[in-house]
Amino acid sequence: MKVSDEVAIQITKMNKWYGTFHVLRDIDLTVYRGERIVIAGPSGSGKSTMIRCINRLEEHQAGSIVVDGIELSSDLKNIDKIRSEVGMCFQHFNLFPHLTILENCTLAPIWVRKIPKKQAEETAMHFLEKVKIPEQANKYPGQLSGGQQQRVAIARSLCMKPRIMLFDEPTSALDPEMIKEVLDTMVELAEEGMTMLCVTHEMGFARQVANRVIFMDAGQIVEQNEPEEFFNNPQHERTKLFLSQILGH
Amino acid sequence: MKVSDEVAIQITKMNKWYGTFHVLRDIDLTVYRGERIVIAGPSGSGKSTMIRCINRLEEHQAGSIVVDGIELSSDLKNIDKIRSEVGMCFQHFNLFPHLTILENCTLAPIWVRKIPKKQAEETAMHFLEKVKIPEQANKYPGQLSGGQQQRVAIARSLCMKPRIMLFDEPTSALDPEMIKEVLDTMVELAEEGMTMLCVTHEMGFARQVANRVIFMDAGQIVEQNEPEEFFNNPQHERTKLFLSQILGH
Amino acid sequence: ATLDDVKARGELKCGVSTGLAGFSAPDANNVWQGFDVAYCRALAAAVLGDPMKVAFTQTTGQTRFTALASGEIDVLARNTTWTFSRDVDLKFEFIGVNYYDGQGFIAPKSLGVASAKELDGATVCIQTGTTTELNLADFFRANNISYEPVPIETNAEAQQQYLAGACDVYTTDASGLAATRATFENPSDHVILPEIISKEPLGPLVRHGDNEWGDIARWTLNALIAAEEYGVTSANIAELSSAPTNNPEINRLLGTEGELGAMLGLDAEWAKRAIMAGGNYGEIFEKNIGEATPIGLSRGLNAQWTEGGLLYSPPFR
Amino acid sequence: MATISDPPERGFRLSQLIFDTRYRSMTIQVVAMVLIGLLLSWLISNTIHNLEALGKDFNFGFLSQPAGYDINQQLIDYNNQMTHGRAALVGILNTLLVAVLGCALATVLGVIAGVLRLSNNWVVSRLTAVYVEGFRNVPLLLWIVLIFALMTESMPAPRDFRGEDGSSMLLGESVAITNRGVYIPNVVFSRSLGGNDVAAPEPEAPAAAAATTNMAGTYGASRIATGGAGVQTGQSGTSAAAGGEAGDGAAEGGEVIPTSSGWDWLLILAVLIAGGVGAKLLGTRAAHIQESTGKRPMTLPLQIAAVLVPLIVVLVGLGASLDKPHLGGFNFDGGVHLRNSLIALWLALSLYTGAFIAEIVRGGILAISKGQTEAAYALGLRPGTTMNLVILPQALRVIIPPLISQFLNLTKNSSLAIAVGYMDVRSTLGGITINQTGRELEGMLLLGLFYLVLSLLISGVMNLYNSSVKLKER
Amino acid sequence: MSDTHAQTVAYVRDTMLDQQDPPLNQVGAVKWIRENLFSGWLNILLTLLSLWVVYAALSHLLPWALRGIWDASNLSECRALAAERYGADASVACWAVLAERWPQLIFGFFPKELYWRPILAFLLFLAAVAPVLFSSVPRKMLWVTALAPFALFWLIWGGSIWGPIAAILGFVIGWAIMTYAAPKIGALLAVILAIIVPVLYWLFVCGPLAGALASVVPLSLQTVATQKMGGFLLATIIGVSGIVLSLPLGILLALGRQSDMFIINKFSVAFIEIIRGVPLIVWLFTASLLLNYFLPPGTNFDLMLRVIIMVTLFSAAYIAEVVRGGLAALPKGQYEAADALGLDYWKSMRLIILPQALKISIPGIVNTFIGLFKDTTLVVFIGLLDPIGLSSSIRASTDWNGVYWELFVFIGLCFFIFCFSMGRYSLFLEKKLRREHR
Ligand SMILES: Nc1ncnc2c1ncn2[C@@H]1O[C@H](COP(=O)(O)OP(=O)(O)OP(=O)(O)O)[C@@H](O)[C@H]1O
Ligand SMILES: Nc1ncnc2c1ncn2[C@@H]1O[C@H](COP(=O)(O)OP(=O)(O)OP(=O)(O)O)[C@@H](O)[C@H]1O
Ligand SMILES: [Mg+2]
Ligand SMILES: [Mg+2]
Repeated sequence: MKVSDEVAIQITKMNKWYGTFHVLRDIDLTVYRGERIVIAGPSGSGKSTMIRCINRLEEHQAGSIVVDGIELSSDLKNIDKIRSEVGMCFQHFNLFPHLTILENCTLAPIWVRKIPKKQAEETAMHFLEKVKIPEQANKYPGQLSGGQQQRVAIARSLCMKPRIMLFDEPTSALDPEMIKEVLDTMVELAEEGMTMLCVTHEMGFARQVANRVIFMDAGQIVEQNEPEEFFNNPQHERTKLFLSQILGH
Repeated sequence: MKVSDEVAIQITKMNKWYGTFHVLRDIDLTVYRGERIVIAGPSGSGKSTMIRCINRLEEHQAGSIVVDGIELSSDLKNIDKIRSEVGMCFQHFNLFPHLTILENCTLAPIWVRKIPKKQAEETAMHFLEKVKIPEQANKYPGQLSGGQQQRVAIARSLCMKPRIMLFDEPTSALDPEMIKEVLDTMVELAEEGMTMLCVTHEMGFARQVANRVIFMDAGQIVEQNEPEEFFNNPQHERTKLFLSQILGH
Repeated sequence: ATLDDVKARGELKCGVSTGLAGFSAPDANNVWQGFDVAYCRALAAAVLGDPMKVAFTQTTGQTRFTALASGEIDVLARNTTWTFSRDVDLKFEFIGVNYYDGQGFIAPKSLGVASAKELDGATVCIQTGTTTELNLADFFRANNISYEPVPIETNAEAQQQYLAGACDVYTTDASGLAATRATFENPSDHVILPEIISKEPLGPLVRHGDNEWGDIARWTLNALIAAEEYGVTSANIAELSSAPTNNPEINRLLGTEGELGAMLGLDAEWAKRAIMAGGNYGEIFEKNIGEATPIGLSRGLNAQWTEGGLLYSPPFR
Repeated sequence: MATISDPPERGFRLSQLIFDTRYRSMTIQVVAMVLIGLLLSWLISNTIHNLEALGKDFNFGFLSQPAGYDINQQLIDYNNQMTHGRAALVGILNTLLVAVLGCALATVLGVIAGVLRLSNNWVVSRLTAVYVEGFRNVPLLLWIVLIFALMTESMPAPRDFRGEDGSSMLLGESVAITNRGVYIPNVVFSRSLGGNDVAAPEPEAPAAAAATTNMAGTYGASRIATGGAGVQTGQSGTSAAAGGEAGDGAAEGGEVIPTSSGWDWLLILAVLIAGGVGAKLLGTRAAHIQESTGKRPMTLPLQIAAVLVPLIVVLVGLGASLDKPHLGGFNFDGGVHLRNSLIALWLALSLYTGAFIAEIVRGGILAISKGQTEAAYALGLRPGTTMNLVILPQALRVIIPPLISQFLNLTKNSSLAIAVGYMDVRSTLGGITINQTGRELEGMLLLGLFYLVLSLLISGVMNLYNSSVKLKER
Repeated sequence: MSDTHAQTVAYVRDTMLDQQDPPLNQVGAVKWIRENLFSGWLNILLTLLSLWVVYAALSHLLPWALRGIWDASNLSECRALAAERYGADASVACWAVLAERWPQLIFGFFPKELYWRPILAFLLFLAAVAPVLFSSVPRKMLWVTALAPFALFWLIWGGSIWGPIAAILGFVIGWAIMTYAAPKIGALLAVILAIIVPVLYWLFVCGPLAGALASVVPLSLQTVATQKMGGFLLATIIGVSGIVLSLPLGILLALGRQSDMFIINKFSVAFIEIIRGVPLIVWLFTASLLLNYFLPPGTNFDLMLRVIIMVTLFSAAYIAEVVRGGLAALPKGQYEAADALGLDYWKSMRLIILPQALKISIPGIVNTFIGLFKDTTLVVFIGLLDPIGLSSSIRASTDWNGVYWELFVFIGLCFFIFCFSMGRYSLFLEKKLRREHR
């Protein structure tokens, strides 16, 4: 696993408010291509908001976000470009229930990338095999288990061949026995060198694959470090408190 | 723990179909008074169906079931008699959400056994103490945790003073930390000599209290034995496979 | 029998229309007023001795006959045209005519029509559920001219349509036209065309089969008419009935001579009470729809036969 | 299952009827059956007795007797010499007409209002809320009456169009909005397929014209009723004036008068359908191209052309021209007359039902979780594409079943036509006919059957739809 | 384990940042207006259009309504006053008609000196529905609810108090049979008896008993005939009795529709579909024109009662569908648990299933009631004087002939206030249920 010098995401002094509530405060973050970053922090600390800003599901009000050299502004073209470079997986999968698994995976390639259907389907089958559910291709999301659905969601993002993947608590809506199958998929992805930002509470996963763990609290990045250091030797008071809680149970 | 010679349940050549699907095939089973039987088997093997036949939540189509000397036929009076002899606990507790815990427990004694309300409440409190939640008597089911709810469900069955208790996966809808409290209640019950049939995957429980473990597959009783023997020395191929899966994880 | 029912109930059930100016409408004190209402009150006075003992049931053009046939009402006094089929086929008994009417047209003066025959292509508002629409169809067919019917459920609605100019002419019974015109802001801007295209004898009716009740209803109406003919009014009736007069007809009518009341199954003073309830026919007419009222109808056909009209009560004998 | 081990035959005991589950439900059903039967026969025997007492019988002969009354709006030929049955049919068609028009407009209004109510424009969403709540919470009858009154009070009468300073017609003197309704131009053809023989004043002509009109429902639609001569009262010749003015024109001489007949409209309909199919084919072709190359060719202009070009060709071929309404004796003549009663009923039904539909649409869109939009955006889909491919297909499943039951309500509510004198089936069959013939029982029975069949048909369609779009679940 | 790059800077924040105010364009009225009214061309257009619509409507309505005349005794006087005050062709409302006739619009022809009775009845009605609608009201109030129908009947129609009391006795008999006889003769027989005996009692014993009691202790209110009811009183009576009476029937139909007994199921389905498939107005005409055909010769009860019967049947079909939804929403486990405890069908329905299903159904029932209440206006077509019918009667009097909008505005407003608040209530309830179900 190697990390290049190339910058994938550059966030500078980014601030965001919901109404008068200051959710993100002076976020500075540089992500290098190939890096795998795990973001942790107590509930409400702004983790989701931060990664949702990266593909403009939320608008930031101050500072800048540059993804792959493209600055995120209200320019629609830039937004489109960035969104097709950045894949995202949600806590609740958000598969389209009226489309089959295969159609879920080919929808965006066909309509956004304008890829012929046949070719899109081949790509889709390739990624479905990768997440180990090619045989479900013609079923509907409602017919799959939660773990399978989340793997489809990952495959769906991958079909757009994104250079960066964002994960927002991909395993927290799953039953324990399903968590593993999703994490396995993600580990595999990490091993292939995909740039990943992942909000998660799975500390085992963090130890195993992350280059860097970022700890957020109250809308700020409080501490970041390599996983080993981070877990064994947290610096900040809040990090210590958080780790004691999360590892305790 | 002693098992008498008296027969509590006698099932002979019982068969059941759902439409054209043959769910239970030639079930033969004799349960003695005081016996504690654990039923295991893969999903869909007909475990639930079998014990639901015993108190006629499902109708069997061939063979006979005799409970406490009363033959289960389509005669309503017999059905009523058997149901008030046989208590049942479900996977999803099925407490009545519009009644308090105490009302849940006194409902059947008052309306079926025609016991004066006062007396029914005393009995109910007695059993609620037994399952260690007397202080919740005036709450509603929605205000309790899953484990507490399942214990109430057990107490509710006990209030009818049944001679036989059926459990259908009583712990499988519970969070891990709550499983124990329910199992403890059941162990206690077993120690008092209640005749129990329990569908469960908790093999620890089986080892601890069962007189006999029954393994079902594809609607048939494939193997039955004492727990020690069953776990250490399974005879049948399917049993071995099943045990390897269930103990493996 | 109906008479016994009414007596036992202590109340007469009378069907009237849901509201037609001058004929039946409730006032602000919940008391029904009008020409048809007055007949019901007279009947109640004759039978029960109290003109206020009437329960009025409102009926529409569609529900009135069922209400009567089912016994929901004892008598229907709702400007209903006496026709063959209603009398024979629908099995009712018309007990007389309390208003001789005919269907006419009203049109704005500005339209410049002088006769209904000039109405080729005109839009005509009609009230549905009456004989009106059949008469209208017959009239235009007979004259071989075309028209556009606009059916309207109630008189009030029709009036509003007509005034707004949504139809060129409005047709209904002439009495209704007059009544309607009376309430316009400028009545003189509208003319009632000379053609009366149908005969509309309006009268109260009862069910077939109870002739005693029919007799009471019929002779109560006749008593009101006869009273006017003989000059018996609510002003002089007390005096006339205190002692036999030298007009035997009046004596028989007012019960000071003969047994007419007993023959009807009532007491001797039945007619006296009926007349006292609202006056004789002429008084009722003047009070409710006469020229002094906003309705402003002249007697016309409804004058006594002695004055060139059609009102003619059979003798009380 | 040969070895059914029933309890050894103890013989049948009476108590089994109540206590044995096998017989118990049978017993209950038999008892219920008997009770229902008793009730029904009681009702029927009462009816027979009552009919006897009234000296009435039960037969439908009245349907073939002459009706004697006129109906202002007819989609098929009718005059007062025709039968009650025919009058009922005219009423049925009128009911269907206002129902179809109402459903269409209500859907449009409802969808617009539903979407606007979700708008983040505060004024707009408040205003639609006022519309929705206002119409939902006031009885429909009141709205019908109010709208009817509003139209008669606020629009000019035809006579106001006379003179210099009078009201003027819209759209190049072709549309007149009056308090008797709206007059719009009618399309007539100088080379009509079936109409020319109408000009011949032979006695057979009316029959031929009537035959053509009966065969073509489309023709009727163009004739919501022709202006001026709404009701032809002549017994013979005048009813031949199928095209409104044609009868008068025929008197003027032998030249060919522009007119329209059912065949013309059938042809136009056929061309329209063909055009629609063509457009659809173009769409499919585009989809194929997209599948193989990934690029979707522009098809909209082509599709529009596919519909329009043949239509124009046919119209020119038939020699189409507009028959504009113009002031006649008392009214406007010519053109198509949309009567106030129809418009008021139509508007009121649509506005009222539209308010309910707006709520359904809003609910349907809200039911699709925000996550779906976000997921689509995150995949790079544009808002428009997201709407078409992700939100709408899902929202429609939620929307359509209640939508159809609103259509059903609208159809049933159209019976309130009575309030504005619109001659629907309730006013003809269930109103004047019953009133003239005294056949309440038969008339109401037929009326009820008509509505029942209609609503069963509609709900049948709904069930089909429901089962076809049901989401697959585990 | 990972060959971490040197660029990965370890970082620890030393000072925590404080909450800051957002940039100016993110808050306040400016932002609100920009986002809500003028974000984009389409929005600007829509805003202007809406404002114009509002202006156009109000500029016509407000002067008309606000300058209305309140003091006149008939229409011509009203017009004269308007001309005098605001000039010859001022168009203003003539509210005087309401000032004179509003009691009639609300109470119909109910005797003026007895207005306290419908008012008291209405208050009693509110007290009776409170425990059903609001779960915070003490359960004891349910007794008021159970007794209210009889008291309401007595208050509105008057007559001897013994009639309603004798009628209540019928229910008591039924209840007694259910509780005391059921153990001895079995549930099914008890149910049958508990229906038949009270019915026989009502048919044959109730009347004479009430008569006898009345002659011993004459306690009665002045009777008011149904013809005297009108206006909103009539609408409310029909609406409320329709819903209340249809509830038991609707529940039975819903149970019938859920039943797997073929005949009962099909009968319920047929009944529901037939009733719902035909417009209410047709049923009302049936009530007024045909119902007499179906009853034994000579029976004849007044139109309002017939309308109430029809409306009851009609709303029963709708309630059945609402209740069916409630039944279907209950998990199967509830039925099974009741069975497993040995409760029989009727007991499990009464104690377990219906209490829960009905609670879920209340919003639907309220909505049905709103619909029904609005539909009561249709009785005008069969000659009952509901508010709309009364408005035509009022216009038929010579004083007010020609008055139009004022009456309709008043009636519409009354309906709106009533239905709107009911609608809000049912929304509130739905939200609450949704919260509780999670
Ligand atoms: N649309 C919104 N409007 C207003 N406040 C919001 C909105 N979305 C989130 N917030 C608030 O912003 C803060 C940060 O939310 P965010 O979802 O980013 O937290 P998180 O760290 O992801 O927490 P969790 O672990 O619970 O997902 C929270 O206090 C939340 O209440
Ligand atoms: N009501 C039903 N109708 C038709 N088939 C049914 C029904 N209930 C259960 N089955 C089928 O009967 C078989 C046995 O079901 P059962 O619930 O008894 O299995 P089980 O051993 O309890 O499984 P699990 O461990 O998943 O609860 C399954 O294949 C199931 O699909
Ligand atoms: Mg989050
Ligand atoms: Mg099971």
